[in-house]
Amino acid sequence: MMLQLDNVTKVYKVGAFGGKTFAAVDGVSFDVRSGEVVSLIGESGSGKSTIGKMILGLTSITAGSITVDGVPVKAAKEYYRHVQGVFQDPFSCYNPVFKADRVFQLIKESYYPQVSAAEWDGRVRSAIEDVRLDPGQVLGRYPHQLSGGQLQRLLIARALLLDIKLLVADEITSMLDASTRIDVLNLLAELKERGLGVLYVTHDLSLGNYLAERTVVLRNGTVVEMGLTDKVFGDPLHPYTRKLLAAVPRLNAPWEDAEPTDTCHYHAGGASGALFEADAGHFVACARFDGCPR
Amino acid sequence: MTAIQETPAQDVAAGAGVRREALYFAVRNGKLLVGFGIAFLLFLLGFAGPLVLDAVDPNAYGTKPMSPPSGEHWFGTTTFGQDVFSQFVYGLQTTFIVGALGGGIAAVIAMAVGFTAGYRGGLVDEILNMFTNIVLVIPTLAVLLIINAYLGVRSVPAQALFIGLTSWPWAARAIRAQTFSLRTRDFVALARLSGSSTRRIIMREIAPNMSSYLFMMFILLFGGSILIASSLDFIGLGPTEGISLGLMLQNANQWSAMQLGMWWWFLPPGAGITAIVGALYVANVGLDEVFNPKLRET
Amino acid sequence: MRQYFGRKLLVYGLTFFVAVTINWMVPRFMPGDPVSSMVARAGVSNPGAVETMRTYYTNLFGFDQPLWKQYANFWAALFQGDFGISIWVFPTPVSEVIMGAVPYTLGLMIPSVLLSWVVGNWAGAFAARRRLLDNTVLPVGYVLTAMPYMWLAVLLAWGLGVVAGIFPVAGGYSFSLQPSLSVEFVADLLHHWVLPFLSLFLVALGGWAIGMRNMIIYELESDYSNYLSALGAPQRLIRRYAFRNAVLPQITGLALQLGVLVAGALVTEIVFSYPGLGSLILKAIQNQDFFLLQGTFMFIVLGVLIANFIIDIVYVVVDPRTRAGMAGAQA
Amino acid sequence: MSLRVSELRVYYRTLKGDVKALDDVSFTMRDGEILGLAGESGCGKTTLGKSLIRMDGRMRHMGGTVELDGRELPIGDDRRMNEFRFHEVSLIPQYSMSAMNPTRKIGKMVGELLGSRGVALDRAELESRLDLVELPRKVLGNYPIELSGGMKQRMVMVISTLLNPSLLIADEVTSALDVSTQKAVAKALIGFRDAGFVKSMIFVTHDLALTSHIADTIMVMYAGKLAEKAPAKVMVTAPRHPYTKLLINSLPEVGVRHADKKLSGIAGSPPSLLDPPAGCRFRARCPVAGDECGQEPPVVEVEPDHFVACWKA
Amino acid sequence: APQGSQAGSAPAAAPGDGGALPRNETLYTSGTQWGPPANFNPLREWDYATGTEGLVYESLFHFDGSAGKMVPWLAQSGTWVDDKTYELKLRQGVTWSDGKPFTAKDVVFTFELGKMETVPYHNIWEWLEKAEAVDDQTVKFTFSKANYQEWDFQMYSRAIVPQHVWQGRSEQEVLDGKNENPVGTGAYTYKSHDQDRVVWQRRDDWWGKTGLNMEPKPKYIVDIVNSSNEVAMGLLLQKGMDLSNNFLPGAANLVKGNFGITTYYPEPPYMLSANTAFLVLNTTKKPMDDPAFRKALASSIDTKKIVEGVYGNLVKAASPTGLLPQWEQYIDQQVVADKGFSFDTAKAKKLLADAGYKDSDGDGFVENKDGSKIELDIIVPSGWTDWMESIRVIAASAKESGINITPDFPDFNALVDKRSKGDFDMLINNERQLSNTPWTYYDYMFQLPVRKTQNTVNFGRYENKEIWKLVQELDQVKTDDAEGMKQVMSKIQAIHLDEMPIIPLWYNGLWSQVSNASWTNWPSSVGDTPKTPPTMWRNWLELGGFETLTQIKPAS
Ligand SMILES: Nc1ncnc2c1ncn2[C@@H]1O[C@H](COP(=O)(O)OP(=O)(O)OP(=O)(O)O)[C@@H](O)[C@H]1O
Ligand SMILES: Nc1ncnc2c1ncn2[C@@H]1O[C@H](COP(=O)(O)OP(=O)(O)OP(=O)(O)O)[C@@H](O)[C@H]1O
Ligand SMILES: [Mg+2]
Ligand SMILES: [Mg+2]
Repeated sequence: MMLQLDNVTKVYKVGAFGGKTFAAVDGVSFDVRSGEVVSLIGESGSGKSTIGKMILGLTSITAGSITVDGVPVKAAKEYYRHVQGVFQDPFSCYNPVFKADRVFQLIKESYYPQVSAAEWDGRVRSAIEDVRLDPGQVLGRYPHQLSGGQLQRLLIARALLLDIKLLVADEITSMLDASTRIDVLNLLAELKERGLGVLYVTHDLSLGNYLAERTVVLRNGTVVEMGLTDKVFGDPLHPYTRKLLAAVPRLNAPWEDAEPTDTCHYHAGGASGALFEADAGHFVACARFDGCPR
Repeated sequence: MTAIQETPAQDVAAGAGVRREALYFAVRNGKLLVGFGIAFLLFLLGFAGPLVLDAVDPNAYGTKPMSPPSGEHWFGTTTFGQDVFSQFVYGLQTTFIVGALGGGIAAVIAMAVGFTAGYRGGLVDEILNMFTNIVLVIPTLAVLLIINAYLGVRSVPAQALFIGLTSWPWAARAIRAQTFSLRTRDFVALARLSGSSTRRIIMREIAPNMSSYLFMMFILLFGGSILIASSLDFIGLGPTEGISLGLMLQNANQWSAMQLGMWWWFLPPGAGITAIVGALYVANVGLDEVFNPKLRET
Repeated sequence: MRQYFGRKLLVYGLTFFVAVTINWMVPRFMPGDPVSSMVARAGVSNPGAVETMRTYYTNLFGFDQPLWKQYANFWAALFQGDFGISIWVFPTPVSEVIMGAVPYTLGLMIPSVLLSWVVGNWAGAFAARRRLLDNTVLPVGYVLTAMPYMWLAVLLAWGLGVVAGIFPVAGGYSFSLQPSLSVEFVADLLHHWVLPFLSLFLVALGGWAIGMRNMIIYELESDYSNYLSALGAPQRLIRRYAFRNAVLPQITGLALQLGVLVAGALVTEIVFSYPGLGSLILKAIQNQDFFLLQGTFMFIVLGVLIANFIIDIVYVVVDPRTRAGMAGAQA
Repeated sequence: MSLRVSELRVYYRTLKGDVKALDDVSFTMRDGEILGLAGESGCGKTTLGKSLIRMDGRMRHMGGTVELDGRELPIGDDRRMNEFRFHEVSLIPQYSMSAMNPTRKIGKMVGELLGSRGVALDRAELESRLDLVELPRKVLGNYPIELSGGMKQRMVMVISTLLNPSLLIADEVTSALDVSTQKAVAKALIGFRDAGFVKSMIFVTHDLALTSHIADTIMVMYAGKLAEKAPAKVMVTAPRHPYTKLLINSLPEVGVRHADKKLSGIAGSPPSLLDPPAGCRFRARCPVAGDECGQEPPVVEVEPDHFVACWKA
Repeated sequence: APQGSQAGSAPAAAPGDGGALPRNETLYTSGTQWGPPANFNPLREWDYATGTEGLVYESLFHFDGSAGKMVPWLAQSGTWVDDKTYELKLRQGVTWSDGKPFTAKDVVFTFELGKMETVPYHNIWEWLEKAEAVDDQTVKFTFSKANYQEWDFQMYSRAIVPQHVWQGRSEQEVLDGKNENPVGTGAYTYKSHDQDRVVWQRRDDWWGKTGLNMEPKPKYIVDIVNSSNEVAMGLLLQKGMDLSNNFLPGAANLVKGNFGITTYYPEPPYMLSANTAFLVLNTTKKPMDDPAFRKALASSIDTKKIVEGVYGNLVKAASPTGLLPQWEQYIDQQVVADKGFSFDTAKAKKLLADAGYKDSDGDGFVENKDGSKIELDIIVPSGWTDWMESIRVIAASAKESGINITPDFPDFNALVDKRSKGDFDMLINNERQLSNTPWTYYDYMFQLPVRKTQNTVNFGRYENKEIWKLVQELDQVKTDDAEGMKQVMSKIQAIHLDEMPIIPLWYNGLWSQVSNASWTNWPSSVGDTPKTPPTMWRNWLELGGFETLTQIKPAS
């Protein structure tokens, strides 16, 4: 078990002088093992990115703990040697005034200052080839001269230059065209085969389903359902999960017009409380599974 | 009075291709060329002029007081027979120095405050913001008057320092706003994931992205410093040694140039200031147009 | 809403506090001693008399008390509108001296600031995206903003006053008149007011015109303008909307510029010997009248703060975005 | 035939030359038809949408005609086009979130907008349409900022269709929304068509799956040209153009797992529109390309209502 | 309290009659008042609204500078009954502006006010024993020591205040009171004032109409507060002002340029001389403690350049004795010829060399005898432009002689502070005006003892008991004893020129530019015009300024 989230909570202060608080993530616990893709699914604002950022040390954790191989998150060089992230918008990940390969340069400056330029160049090229790009085509170019897919893959190559164990991929495909999107997804799948743990954040259920061993469904900062992907998608227990699934447009099947009728209090946010194991490896936070009188 | 009042956060991120495009528009932008052209000519006159002028001391008394412009005295002479042209040339120099120093100091403070507040956010931001607002609301000329009157430090660098210390707030606010929007860009997060320190991120990731903006800001601070300095000079809080365009105006006024019909005494210094500041402002619009496609006339 | 104003008030309160503190500190920690200069002015040489006067003035100005107490007294006096006694116009209270000057400064500032703002915005909006006008309004605007206040003032005084002789170049009203409500006096007052007003008005005008021009270009390129154009709305409507939205930042701009405008007014008053605060400040400086200088400074700070506060309120009234933002926008 | 676009060419003027964003595009639409317009980013979808209502400063109409309900649209002439806008052609822009004047109450803005087009505001009608998209009536008294993204989207939808235009262009109106909101908006669009508020609609998206639910006909573009146009059902089940095929194959469906079935994307990237290659523009990425592809493939109606621009189709 | 009904009840500006003052009856003047009229308290001699004394309050005598004699005013006559007793006969029929008669009691009351420590003439009680009213018209002063010179000065300087109004005022009120609506014996009363002006109105029941057979011509006098010289010049040129007592740079051009402006002399120096600008040396500091150095310094200064360059000939170079032209008769020309100095760089260098000041390190400047560097500052208040220019000239010309002097411009306050504490090298000062006696000058130059702070006199802290004794001796010479005065003064001049503790530079002018547009017959050196001083300056109304007002004529 390499990434472990234990009752993680993130409270943002909003309003002038932090007059009000707002819990973007509320008591979330799950884990990601080596060689596994866990997808984190939820609608906009459900707190997916916030969890990603906390894991990456880009934002503080209000309560609970996040550990990687038992080591708590720390926004320090050593931590980033093993934990890296790739973000949603490939264009905004590159400083537009510099050439795209500067992202590699930054890694070298921080982690491998002693490596010779030539050797480094070799490493970069092989990493780029690993993500199935042609180094000749992408090196020495400005970000706007490259496509989104290329940029996104360069970012993964950048992470590969380090000795990473965990990759947080936050909606890395939502800005990409369908045709390039699948290449990036396949790449993530390969990483997993190499033994990396991947946390794949998305709001596109079909993509999560395509890739992940396990799925965590998030709503208003709390986990409503989680478990093996097959089970969550095959037998969604929580009404919210069902509603989400029903809304996904499928190519060959019409929209399921039937909205879930048995709506309960799920819309009341985290009120539904604790997770119950409804099935082996399939947890749900729903009153129906808690001997609720209804 | 600036073109960069808080403009809606513009897309400051200019890519290299955009840079090339910017250059393309820069050399075709009339405002930019005329603006910088005039400013540069005056700069040359101010710094190369003294080398070719024979008058060593622009304040030296001459033999022909109060004479109108002539071949001998291009801009005429003062009540004391001082050559107005020499004074003008030396005055330009001082004016540029005040502008550069004052503008520079203000820019440095503005950047320090703006970047820190914008990048750090949170409490640091609240405090710096409060501080900025305070300095912004206090009428700085009045403070300058008070401090200057009491301290009586009357040299060009001291004057520039005062100006620099008080004229930065609007720029800090603008930088803060820009930094705020840049800070959320993913490349900043990525730089952190690459182990860069905060300072480094500000200097190497954020600042380069706003270089055009910073440059424009400096120009405005530069012009502003010149105007403030001329006001101070005029009120009699200028440097006591040497000459500046503001001092020339003050002298002309004190020695009744207007009433005595010595227009050649008070016209050039004011025109010089107007020309420098105006040229810089015009160049600034030019730059704005170059960097901001929206402003270009299509 | 309340929080917004609470925050503003905090800033203003702090500003005021800082200003008052600076103001209190400066004469006490700077070289030169008001008591000495009072005594020196009196030209008393007898050592006994010197001592008596020293003690007397030290008492009068409260310099004999411990610093913290002086500071506390300063605040206490301030709240009673007591700025001390002017040295230059001894023994007139500073507040009285200032009150004599304030109507002139306000009479100059308020019309010139408001009118230049209105006319400047109008001109800028009118010029934006109209090539021909833009090419005239813009350069004229730049020349105007780049002019040192006093120079424009001198030019006007010279051209319209000395050479053309149309307007008087100094003073608030003719020396042959005494203030009254007669038509003659009011006309004379206005006659003297024209040039200082004009120079303040013109310099500020350019800045507003340019600011507005730039703002409105942004607005005309904005999404809502595009949407309206796509729906075939006439330019009239689009411009009206753009103008309204572009004016909002200009209102904030006004707040930002107040300090500068005050400075401009001071310098202009000096050129025209207009009997307002500017001339008063100059005299206070020249005569080392600490108390008067402090008083005028206090007055200006208060004025700017109040004006800023009014602008803040106006801003909230006209921009729904701030209101919604403050209420915590519903999702 | 409500809309007939023939040989439309629209270029962007840039420093480096003309970007041929729409190069010889022809198609037709029937009354009541919803046309889904899909394709990779940059293929010219937005350009087509804009061309039909209002070109921006850099766009140039280089040729071709557009006929709506039998009248030719003067698309290159901003002034003459005005009478058609809103009344005949309307638009839900990509930027719906910021399409309303932030400082005007929505109701007031609508009134002023209609007034400026010489139409009186029919309050009852407006309110009934709000009901249709499930917006509370009080939104008219709100400022745009007080609405959520989805609400704004629907509000703009109502505004744009108030005059019952013949053609509505909806550009990426759902891309920024999450699945459930997306579904609601999409249904509302269909509802509008069904209610006759708009005769026909072009629904621009890059999400083929979504468009297949809304559209009657799907048109796929590639690099400024039409690649394939077919009834929605046909398009997803039996595409003929190799590009469309690859595109559809690259879509993971719910239930498809990497471990079970490895999907693949389309290698390479679309050509630059600055200087597009001669012949078939997909040639370089096409797995079945042959010599004949050096010639530009004509758009052929391979089946009724099924058009394909490919030699191999 | 008796004064209660009078003081403090008047509004600042009298309600205007709305209409404009008639131009042909109004005199517009400026150059006297440097701040808003602050008070009308004649005892605040340094800042009362100018005219408070002279127009409203009057003195016992006036002094006619050109004739060098006292002119009886409120007094009919004054005589020394014996060496230590002075008897004053007052005029009959003089009334205060509130209608009460003026009597000997008022005079006694005024002098006794001086017993308050803070009253400016408190000093006289060191040698005045008592003042008593013998009857309504007679006052008798008894002295412990009779300082005749100084007494005459007091006689025309003191403004007499009405006992019935002032009685009972506390020391603080006397010192600080505004004395609104002043009640005086003078020819004018207060009409109104504003920040930038005071308006005086003629009293048609003034006693002098019959008593002196004089009548000031302007019905109204508008004294315009000086905002700046250029404003004054503007007003003058636009005929909005009749008499400008400002220093107007370029005034020579105005006179020459047919602007309708005249001055006392139609040629240089254009103005009468009013006071002497001295270079005050701090004699407690090295090397200014060395007479040889001081004399060398005196020779190194190019006064001509100041007179011509800075002032454009509006001033005259001063006599080495510093005595004003009006006192020329007292200058011992022989002493001046023997010991005087003039600008002579070569001589200055020689004097330095002879005294042992050598440039040992070759920087072009001489060093102290002990080899330490000489680096001197010369200060004038910042903003006093003509003086600022002048000390630049001084520094430059001293450098020619090898004396390293740097001009510096502290603020007035700081300068006053330094001056009174003796914390300066050298400065320019001109605080003493023309008076009835050169004694006032010498008192200013040499007064002893030197105190911790020197507020008004002997800023250079020059200690010379011998010369101070001579000055006191001069004080006790009777004012009609010109020969006696000359004798003492010749000795004083000899020591002064030998020691040179304070260097006279130039005579500041009695700045006066007049326009003849509305008022004519202004005093001038030419033709059949009055020779009185054309000025409204503080303390100058008693020196003949008032008489000028009675001589001018409205231009018809
Ligand atoms: N810095 C912040 N301060 C205050 N609130 C924040 C901050 N960052 C995020 N939030 C709020 O926290 C909630 C969760 O945000 P987060 O970005 O994690 O959502 P998400 O699930 O990633 O959504 P999306 O799919 O839109 O990316 C949102 O309601 C957001 O408004
Ligand atoms: N203002 C412009 N100037 C120059 N080229 C432009 C401009 N706008 C668009 N283009 C180019 O025109 C082509 C078509 O653009 P368009 O916006 O129509 O694509 P799209 O299919 O809508 O893409 P997306 O899915 O990203 O919205 C692209 O290659 C784009 O680079
Ligand atoms: Mg997110
Ligand atoms: Mg598009």
